[in-house]
Amino acid sequence: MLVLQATILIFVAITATAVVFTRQPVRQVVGLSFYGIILGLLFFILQAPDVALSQITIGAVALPLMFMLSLAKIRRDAEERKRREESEHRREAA
Amino acid sequence: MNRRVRRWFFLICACAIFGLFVSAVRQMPTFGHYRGPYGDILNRETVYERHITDVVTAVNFDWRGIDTLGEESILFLSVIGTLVLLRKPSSEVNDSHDENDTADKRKGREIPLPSAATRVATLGLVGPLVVFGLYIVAHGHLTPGGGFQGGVILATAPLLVYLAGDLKSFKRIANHETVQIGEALGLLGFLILGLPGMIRGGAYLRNVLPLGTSGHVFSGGMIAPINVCTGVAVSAGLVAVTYVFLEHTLETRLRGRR
Amino acid sequence: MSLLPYIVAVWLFLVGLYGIVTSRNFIHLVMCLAILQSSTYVFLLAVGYRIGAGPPVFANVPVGTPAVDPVVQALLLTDIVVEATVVALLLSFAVQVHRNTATLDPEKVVELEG
Amino acid sequence: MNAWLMGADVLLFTLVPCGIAVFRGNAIERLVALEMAGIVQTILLVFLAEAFHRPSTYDLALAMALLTFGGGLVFARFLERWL
Repeated sequence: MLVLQATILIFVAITATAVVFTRQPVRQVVGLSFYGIILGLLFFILQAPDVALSQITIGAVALPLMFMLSLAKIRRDAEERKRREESEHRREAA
Repeated sequence: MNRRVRRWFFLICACAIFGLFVSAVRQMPTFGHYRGPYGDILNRETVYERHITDVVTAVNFDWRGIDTLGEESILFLSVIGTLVLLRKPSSEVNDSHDENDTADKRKGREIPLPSAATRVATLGLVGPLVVFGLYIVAHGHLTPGGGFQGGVILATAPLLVYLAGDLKSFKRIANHETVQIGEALGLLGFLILGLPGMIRGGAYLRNVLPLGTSGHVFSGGMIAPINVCTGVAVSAGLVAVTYVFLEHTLETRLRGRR
Repeated sequence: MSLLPYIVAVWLFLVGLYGIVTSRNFIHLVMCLAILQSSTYVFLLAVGYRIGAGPPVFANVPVGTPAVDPVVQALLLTDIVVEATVVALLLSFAVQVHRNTATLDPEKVVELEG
Repeated sequence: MNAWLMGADVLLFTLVPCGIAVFRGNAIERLVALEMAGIVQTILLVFLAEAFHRPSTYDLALAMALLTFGGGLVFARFLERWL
């Protein structure tokens, strides 16, 4: 039991560090999802099944979906802006 | 403040926080030797006093009910905030969709429908997920679970419909107005359920229903209805938030397809 | 071992804070905030834990079985779900900032604002 | 210390390669590693529920099993289409 707790705690610390030092958001979302899995396990090992269930349900679909949607939205905005600038540029040149 | 100064400032502060924290923790009971009285009292008395086997749910919706009401209003307010921030500005409503669509196709990013196997598997999963979510909400006072977790699971079901490639069905299931009304009704239900206790001359959120036999689904008095209200509020809130994000991201892209 | 959970909690706090301080992207910043928040989860659960005790659920076990503190768990359970909607709010702020300033870098946004 | 707990101990270390692959490696590798971690966690939750003698906590493994599919689908669709 003690081994289990110590191991999972160290896992949590390492995974969190890795997530923070992943600077590219798209990669980081996958890392955050993995971190959620480890965290849910830690909660269960610390005898908190309610909290673990909360973490699992949130971390599995809802949180990644929100991050992915906002990343997609931001990328789309950037593309649209670029296109608009290009067409303006063309108009000025003409 | 430039980048390097900020980093050094952070490092000094981090060392200070770490030192202070360690010295504070040394005064606390060591890990694994909990000695506060509240947890023990609750663990001993809850089953007798409230006929509920999951003490965490009892703390959430009965002993500490007013706190949970506060938490739920945080949830409500952040959902409202998201909806307000992401509402469509009127200038963008008449954006030329054709231009967007051709731009997408030019870049080779037209949308392929997911394969039939994915669709069948995903849509087949929706039914069990709804049943499981309802089970988690309904058994919140017996086994781990409750309105919050069950609500999230229920919110996942319409999202799966979208992920199977059916945005139209998603919009039909999760009609935006209905979802918003559900969100409001969830919080309102919680607020109203607190009143009967006051009318009967007690405190807000006091139990007025019969307690039933512990271990049965119909037990615990007020906790089950409050659980259901929370489940409705949470699931509606999450679906509403995802809906506005989806609408913003996808609207123009999907219009050309169907 | 007796200090390890607390050390991990403060490590999560500091790492999350470091990420926020040095972040060049608002989305990255929100994720670092999520990590910072998880330090409170670890800390509170460590406070309420008792060696050899089970979860505070008496569905299949008699009352009186040693169990961990339910109060901290009730605090966390709601917070995790509420966190998700707060993250959504923060993300919509980030989307809005990007729409108005065409950048997600906090420093550049400050420069643009003047 | 029962057999289930020992099994969980061993299984916990199978998350290490998953973790390494999640943070290094290309898009597909990361996604597969995440899915694998989800599967391992489902089994781990079953093992731990058995080790703690709490049948009521099997719900967690069930939730994980149902939701990990949806999570994988989220990543697959978004990585494919937009990012």
